Amino acid sequence: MTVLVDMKAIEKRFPGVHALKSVHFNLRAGEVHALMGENGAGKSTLMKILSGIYGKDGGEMLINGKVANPEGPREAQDLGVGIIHQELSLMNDLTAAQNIFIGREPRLSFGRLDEKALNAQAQEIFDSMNLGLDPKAIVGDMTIAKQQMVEIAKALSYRSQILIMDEPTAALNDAEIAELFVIIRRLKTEGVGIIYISHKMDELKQIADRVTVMRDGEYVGTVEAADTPISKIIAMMVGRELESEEVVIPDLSNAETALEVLGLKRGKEIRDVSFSVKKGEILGFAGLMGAGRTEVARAIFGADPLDSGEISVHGNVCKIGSPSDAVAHGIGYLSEDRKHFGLATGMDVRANVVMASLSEFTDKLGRLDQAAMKEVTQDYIRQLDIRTPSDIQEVRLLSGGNQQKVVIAKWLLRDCDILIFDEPTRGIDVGAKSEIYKLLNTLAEQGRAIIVISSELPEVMRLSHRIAVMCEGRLTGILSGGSKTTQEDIMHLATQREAAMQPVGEAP
Amino acid sequence: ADKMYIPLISKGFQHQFWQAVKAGADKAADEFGVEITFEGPDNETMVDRQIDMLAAALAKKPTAIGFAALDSQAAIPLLRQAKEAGIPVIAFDSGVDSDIPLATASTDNVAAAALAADKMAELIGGKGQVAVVAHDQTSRTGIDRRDGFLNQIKAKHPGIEVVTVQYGGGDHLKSTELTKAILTANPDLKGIFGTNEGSAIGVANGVQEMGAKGITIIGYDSGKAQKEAIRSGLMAGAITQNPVGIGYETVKAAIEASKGKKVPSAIDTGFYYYDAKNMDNPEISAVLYD
Amino acid sequence: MTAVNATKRPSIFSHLIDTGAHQKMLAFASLVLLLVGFSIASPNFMQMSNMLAILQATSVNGVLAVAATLVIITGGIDLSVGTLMTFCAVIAGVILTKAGLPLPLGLIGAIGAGALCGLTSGTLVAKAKIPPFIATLGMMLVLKGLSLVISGTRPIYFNDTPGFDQIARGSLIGEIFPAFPVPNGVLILFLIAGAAAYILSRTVLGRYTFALGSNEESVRLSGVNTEAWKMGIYALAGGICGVAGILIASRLNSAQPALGLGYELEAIAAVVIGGTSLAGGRGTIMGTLIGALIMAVLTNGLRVLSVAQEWQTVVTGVIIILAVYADMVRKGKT
Amino acid sequence: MTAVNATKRPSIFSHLIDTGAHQKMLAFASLVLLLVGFSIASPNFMQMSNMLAILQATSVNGVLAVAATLVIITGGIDLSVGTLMTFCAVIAGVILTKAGLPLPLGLIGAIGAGALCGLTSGTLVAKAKIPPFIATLGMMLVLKGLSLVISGTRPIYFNDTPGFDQIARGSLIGEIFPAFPVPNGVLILFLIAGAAAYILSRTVLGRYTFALGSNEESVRLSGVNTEAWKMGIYALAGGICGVAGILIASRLNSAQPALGLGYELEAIAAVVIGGTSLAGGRGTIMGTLIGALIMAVLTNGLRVLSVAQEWQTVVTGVIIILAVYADMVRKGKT
Ligand SMILES: Nc1ncnc2c1ncn2[C@@H]1O[C@H](COP(=O)(O)OP(=O)(O)OP(=O)(O)O)[C@@H](O)[C@H]1O
Ligand SMILES: Nc1ncnc2c1ncn2[C@@H]1O[C@H](COP(=O)(O)OP(=O)(O)OP(=O)(O)O)[C@@H](O)[C@H]1O
Ligand SMILES: [Mg+2]
Ligand SMILES: [Mg+2]
Repeated sequence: MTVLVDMKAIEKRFPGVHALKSVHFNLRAGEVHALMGENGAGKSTLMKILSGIYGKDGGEMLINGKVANPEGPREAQDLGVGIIHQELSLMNDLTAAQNIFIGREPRLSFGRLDEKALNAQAQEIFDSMNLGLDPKAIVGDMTIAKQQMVEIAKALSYRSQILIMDEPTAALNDAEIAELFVIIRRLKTEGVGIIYISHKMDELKQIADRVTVMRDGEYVGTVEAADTPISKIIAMMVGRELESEEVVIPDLSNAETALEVLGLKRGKEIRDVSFSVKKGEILGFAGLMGAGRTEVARAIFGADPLDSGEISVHGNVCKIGSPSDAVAHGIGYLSEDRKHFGLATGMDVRANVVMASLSEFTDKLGRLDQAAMKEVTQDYIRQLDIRTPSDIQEVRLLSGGNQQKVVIAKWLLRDCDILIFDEPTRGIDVGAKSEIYKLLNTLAEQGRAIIVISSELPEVMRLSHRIAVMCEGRLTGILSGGSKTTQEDIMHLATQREAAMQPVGEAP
Repeated sequence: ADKMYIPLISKGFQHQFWQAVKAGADKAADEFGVEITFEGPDNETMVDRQIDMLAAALAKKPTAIGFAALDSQAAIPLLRQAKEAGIPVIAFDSGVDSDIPLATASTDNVAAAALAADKMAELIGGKGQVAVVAHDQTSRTGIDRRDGFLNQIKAKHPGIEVVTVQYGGGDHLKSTELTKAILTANPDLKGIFGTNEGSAIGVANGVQEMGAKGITIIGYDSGKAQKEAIRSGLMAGAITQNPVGIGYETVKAAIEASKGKKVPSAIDTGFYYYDAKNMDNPEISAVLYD
Repeated sequence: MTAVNATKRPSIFSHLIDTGAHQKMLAFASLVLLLVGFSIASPNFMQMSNMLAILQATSVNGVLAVAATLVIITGGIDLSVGTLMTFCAVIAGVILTKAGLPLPLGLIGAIGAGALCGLTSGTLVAKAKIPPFIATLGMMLVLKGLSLVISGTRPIYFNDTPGFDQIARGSLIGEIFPAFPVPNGVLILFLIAGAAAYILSRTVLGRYTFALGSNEESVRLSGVNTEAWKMGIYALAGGICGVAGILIASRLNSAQPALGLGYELEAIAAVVIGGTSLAGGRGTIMGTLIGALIMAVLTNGLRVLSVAQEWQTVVTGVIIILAVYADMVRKGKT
Repeated sequence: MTAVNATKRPSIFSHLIDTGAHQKMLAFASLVLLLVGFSIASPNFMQMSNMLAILQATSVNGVLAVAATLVIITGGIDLSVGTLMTFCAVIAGVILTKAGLPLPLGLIGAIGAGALCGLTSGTLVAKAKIPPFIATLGMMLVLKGLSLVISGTRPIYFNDTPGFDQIARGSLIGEIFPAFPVPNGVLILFLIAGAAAYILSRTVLGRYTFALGSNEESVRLSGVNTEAWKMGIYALAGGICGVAGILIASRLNSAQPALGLGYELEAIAAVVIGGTSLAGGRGTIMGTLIGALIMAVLTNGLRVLSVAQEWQTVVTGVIIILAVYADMVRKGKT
C-alpha cells in the first residue's frame, strides 16, 4: 500500500507548552487511521502541522514520498491535504454553498459569480451525503450540528487525497454519524487516506483500521484496530485501566420536586413540553438533531423568550425573564456551544471559571478577591485535570476538550440546585468523561436536580435515572433509566413524528 | 544675533481670510527682516486648542506675539505669563478683556455688518424678507456680524423682516444646502447676507442651483469666487475687511513694541463695501485678495 | 444527515426572506414617514425644486457612504473618506487648472488618486495589520495636510474648464424630461450605488467583502489571498471617494482644500442607519442609500421649517436614534 | 489524567508578565523616542514650562480618553465624549454662575449630569439594543444642541466663582515643590486614570467590562445581568466626561458651548494608540495615558519646531500610523 503521509520525530513548542515531543505518524492510502489521546495530548496540533497551519519546530514530514513543509493551508491543499477543523470556522453571514466554495467560486467572465452553479454544486455534495440542507441557508442561523455538516461538506468538496477529520462527530448524533461513516467507507474505496480523531471510543471498532495513541505530546504507539481491545487503547491513552460502571437508580419516591415545567411553548421549536425533575435525580434528554432539547433548556433558563408555559422551582411558580433570573432561582445551564455561549475565550481560565460566581468573590466595595479566585480555580484545574500551563492562560489557547472542562468548572463552582448540562462531554476524552460522570452522580447524591442533554445514547443511558425523549419540538415520552431501557426504545420515541402524540411511560 | 521671531496665533488657518492675514504678516516679515510663524485651529470653537498653541509659541521664547483670541478671557493666564517674560503681545482681529496686549489691530465687525444691512435695505427697497447665512453661532466674529446686521435692520429698517438665521460653519457645501432650504421655505425672500467667504459662496451657489431670481446677495470678505460672483452680478456686493493690512500692522506693531517703542493701542484697519462698480478702485482692490 | 430536510420546512427559510423584504420596506417607511411629516408641517417642503435639492444634497454624502459601506462590510472602518474626497478634488484641480490638461485626464486623475490612496490604506490594514481605525485616521490627517500643501492652501477654480460644473449640476435627465431636471450628481450617485450593489452581490470581490467581514481567518484558511482582496476593496472605496471629489468640486466649481473634516461621521451614520453592521459581514447598498436620504431629508426638512439651529441638532440626534430603534424593534432584538 | 500541575511551571507565568511589561515598556519607548527627538531638534522643547504645557494639554484629552477606554473595552464606542464634556461644563456654568450656587454643587452637578447622560447612552445600548455608534452619535448631537440651548449660545464665564479656575490651573504640587508646578488638571488626570485602572483590574465592574467585550452572550448565559452592568459602565464613563467638563471649564474659566466636536476622534485615537482593541475585551488605562501623551507631545513638538501647519497635520498622521505599526511589529502580528 502506498504511504501518503509519513511524519517522523515531529516537535512543536508553544510559549510554555511542549506540545509535541518526537511524534511519529503515518497514513496509507485507503485506510482510516484513528488518532487518539486525552485532551491536550497534541492531536490537533499535529494535524495543524500536516495541514500547513503551524510550522513544525523539528522532525521530518513526507507527503506522497516527498519532503513537504506546506506554508499555509493553500499549499497543503495543493499537496492533497484537506482538513475538517475541531473548532467550527465558518463565515456565519454567508450561505452554506458560499461557505463551501469560498476561494473556489464558479466564475463567469469579469470576476462575476455563477451563483447557480455554486448552489447546484453544493446541492450535489449534500445529496451525495444524503443530507437535506438548503445550500442557500445562512450558516449563522443553523444549529451547530448542521454547521458541522457544512464543514464536512466543505472538506469533501476539495476531493483531497488525505482527509483529516478532527472530531467531526462531536456535535453529531448516532444517525448522523452513521451517515458520515457511509461517506468515509466510500472515500476509502476511492483510495483516500483518512485521519480520524474522536473521543467516542465505540467509533473506533466501526471505522478505524489502525489506531495511533498519543499521551502528553508523546507518541505512545500504533496498533491494528481490529485485534486490539478498546480497553487496551484506553489504557494506552490514560496510562491506566478504567472500570466501567452501571447506572444505579436511587429511590426518589420521597424526594421533593425541584423543577416542574408545564406546557412550555414557542412557535415550532417547542410544542407543549411538560416534565419535572426531583431533587437528587438525573434526567436525561435524548433526541435527534433539531429535536428541540436545546431550545427547551434555553427557554427554562430564560435565554430565549417563551410563548407560554409555567416553570416552578421547589413548588413555587417563578417568572424567568433572563438568565440572571434563572441563576437567582438556582438554575444553571451549560451551553452546547462553548465557543459562542460558554466562554469568553479571550480571557483567562480563572476569569472564566468564576464568571458565574463573581458575587462570591466581591466585597462590599465591589473589589474582587484575586487570591480566593486563584485558589478555587486551581482546585478545579486539579479536580478536572484541566491541562493548562497556569490559571491565567487565555482559554482560546487550550485544547478543545480542556476548554469544555473550563465551562464545566464554571457551573460546578456556581453550585446551583438545578443544573442543566447540554452536551457536557462534547470533545472530552474517555478518562475525563468518567470523571465527569462521577461528578454528576455526586452532585445528584448531594440532592441537586440534574438534566443532561446528550446526543450520545450510551452517555444518556449510562447517566440517566429517567430518560426524556424529544422529537420535532415535542416530548414524545419519558422512559425509566437502567438496563430495562434499550437504545431501540429511545430511537423509537426519537423518530415518533406528529400523529402519535401519547407520551409513553410516566414518571416513576 | 538671531533674527527676531514673532509667532502669530490666529483663529483659523485654512480659510482664505486667514491666509490673507498671513500674506500681510509675511510681507511685513520680509520687509523688516523678522521671522514669523502663523497658525490657528481648525475651527473657531476650539478655544482650548488655541491656548495649547499659545503655550507652544511661548516655549519658543519669541520676541513678541500676535494673538487673535477666540475667547476674550480664556487666554489671560498665558498672556500674563508672556508679560512676566517680557514678551509684548499684539492682539489682532479681536480684542482680549485685558490690558496686556499693547495694541489691537482689528476690524469693527459690528459696524461692518451694519453697513451690509444698510446696503441690503437700499438694494431691496427698504422692505421685504431677508435671511442670514452665518458661519458660526458662538464665535466672536460670527456673533458680531450676525448681531451687527440684525440690530441695524431692527433699528433702522423696520420694513425689513429677517426670517431666519442659519449656520453653515463656513463650509461651502453646507451653506449651499441650507441656502436652498431657506429659499424653499421662504418663496418671497428678497435677500440673503452671508457672513464670511464660505457662507457667501454657499449662498451664491444655492441661489444659482435653485435657479432663484431676484435674490440680493451680500457677502463678506473676498476671494476669487466671490469677486467673480460680484462682477457677474450674481452677488450684489460684499463687505471687505483689510486682512492683509491686519497681518501687516500686527507684525509691524509687534516689532516696534519689542523695541520699546510706543504703539497706538487701537489700530483700525478699516472695512469697505464693494460691488461691481467700485471693486476696481485702487483703494478697494488693494484690500481684496484672491 | 437524518432527513431533517430544510425544504420540508419552508416556513423558516421563507420567514427569513419575508423578514428581509419586510425590513427594507420598513426602513423605507421611516423615510416616507419623515417626508409625509415634513410635508404636513410645511407647505413649501413637498415641491419639485426642494425634492431635487434634497437629492442633490444626498449626492456627495451618498457616494461617500457607498464607499464607506464597502469598507464597513469587510469589518473595517474608513475615517478618511471626507478628506480623501477633498484630496481628489484638489488633484483634479491641479490637473485641469494648474496643468491645463483636458477634462477626461482630470477625472481619471481624481479617481486614480482616490484608488491609490485607498490602496495605501488597504495596504496598511491588510499587510501592516494596522487597525482600520488608526490606518484611516492617519490617512485622514495626511490627506488633509497634503490637500493644503498641494493647493497652496487656496481654492483651485475650474473656470478654465468649461462644462466642469455641469458634471454635477447639469441635468441630462432634464434634457429628456424637462419636468424632472434631476441633476447629474444624483444620476452619478445612483450609477455608483448600482455598480457597488452589483459588485457586492454578483462578483468575487463582493463575495470576499462579505466573507472577510464575517470571518477573515476562515477565509484565509480556505486559501484565499485575503490581503490582496482587502486591498482591492479599499482601493475600490478610494476610487469611489474620487468620484465624490469630482462631484463636490463640480458643485462648488472649485476644489476647496479645507473641506471634508466631519464628512466621515455623516457617511458612516448613513451606512449604519441603513442597517449595515459595524461588526462587518452584513449590509446593503440599498440600505445605505435610504440612510443617506433619511439624513438629507431630516436636515433639509428642519431647515425648511426654520427650526432654530441648536434645536435642529437636538432633533437630528433624536431622530437618528429613533430610526435605528425602530429597526431594532422590528428585527425583534428588544 | 497525569499530573500536569500548573504550579510546577513557574517559567510560563513569569514569561507572560515579561511580555506584558516588555510591550508597555516599548510603547513607552515610542514616547521617549519622540521626546528625545524633539529635544535634539529644538533646544526650547525640553523646558520645564513646555513639559508642563504638554501635560496640561494632555489633561482634558486624557480624561476623555480614559472614559472612552472603558466603553471601548466593553466592545462599544463613545462618540459623545466631546460634546458631553461641553454639556457638563455648561451645566456647571448654569449652577455656579446663573444660579449662583456654591462651588461643590457645581462640581457634583457637572459630574452627575455626565453620569446621567452616560446612563442614557448605556440604556439605549443595553436595553434598546441600539448599536453604540448610533446611540452615542445621537447623544453627541443632542448634547451639542442642548449645550447651545441651555447656555443661550454664548459662553458662561466663571468670574463670580473665585477659585474655579484654580481647579485645573492652580498647582497643589507647586505649593509643596515649587520647582515642579504641575497643574492640578494633570493631577486630576492621574487620579482619574488611577481610579479607572483600579476599577478595571480589581473590581467586579472592571471584570464585567472586559467580559462584556470578550463575549457578551456567554456572560449573559452565566446569569449575569449584563444590561445593568453595561449601563453602569456607560454611566461611569459619563461621569468621567463630567470631570473633563470641569477641567476644560476651569482652564478656560468659561463654559464654551460650541466646543467639543472632533474631540471624540482624538480621544479614541489615544485609546487605540495605547493598544486597546476596538473589538473590545482588551485594553489598559496605562496604554491610553501613553497614547494621549504621544498625541500631545507630537502636536506640541511640531509646533515648537515651527513646522508649517499643513505639514504638521501630515506628520501627525504618519507618526500615528508608525506608532501603531511599531506596536504591531513587536506583537509579531506582521
Ligand atoms: N496556539 C497555542 N498557543 C499555546 N498553546 C497551545 C496552542 N495551541 C495548542 N496549545 C497547547 O498545546 C497542547 C496540545 O493541544 P491540542 O489542541 O493539540 O490538543 P488535542 O490533543 O487536540 O486535545 P483535544 O482532544 O482537547 O482537542 C495543549 O496543551 C494546548 O493547550
Ligand atoms: N438559529 C436558528 N434559526 C432557525 N432555526 C433554528 C435555529 N436554532 C434552532 N433552530 C431550529 O429549532 C429546532 C430545535 O433546535 P435545537 O438546537 O433546540 O435542537 P436539539 O434537540 O438541541 O438538537 P441538537 O442535537 O442539534 O442540539 C430545530 O428545528 C432547529 O432547526
Ligand atoms: Mg483537538
Ligand atoms: Mg442541542
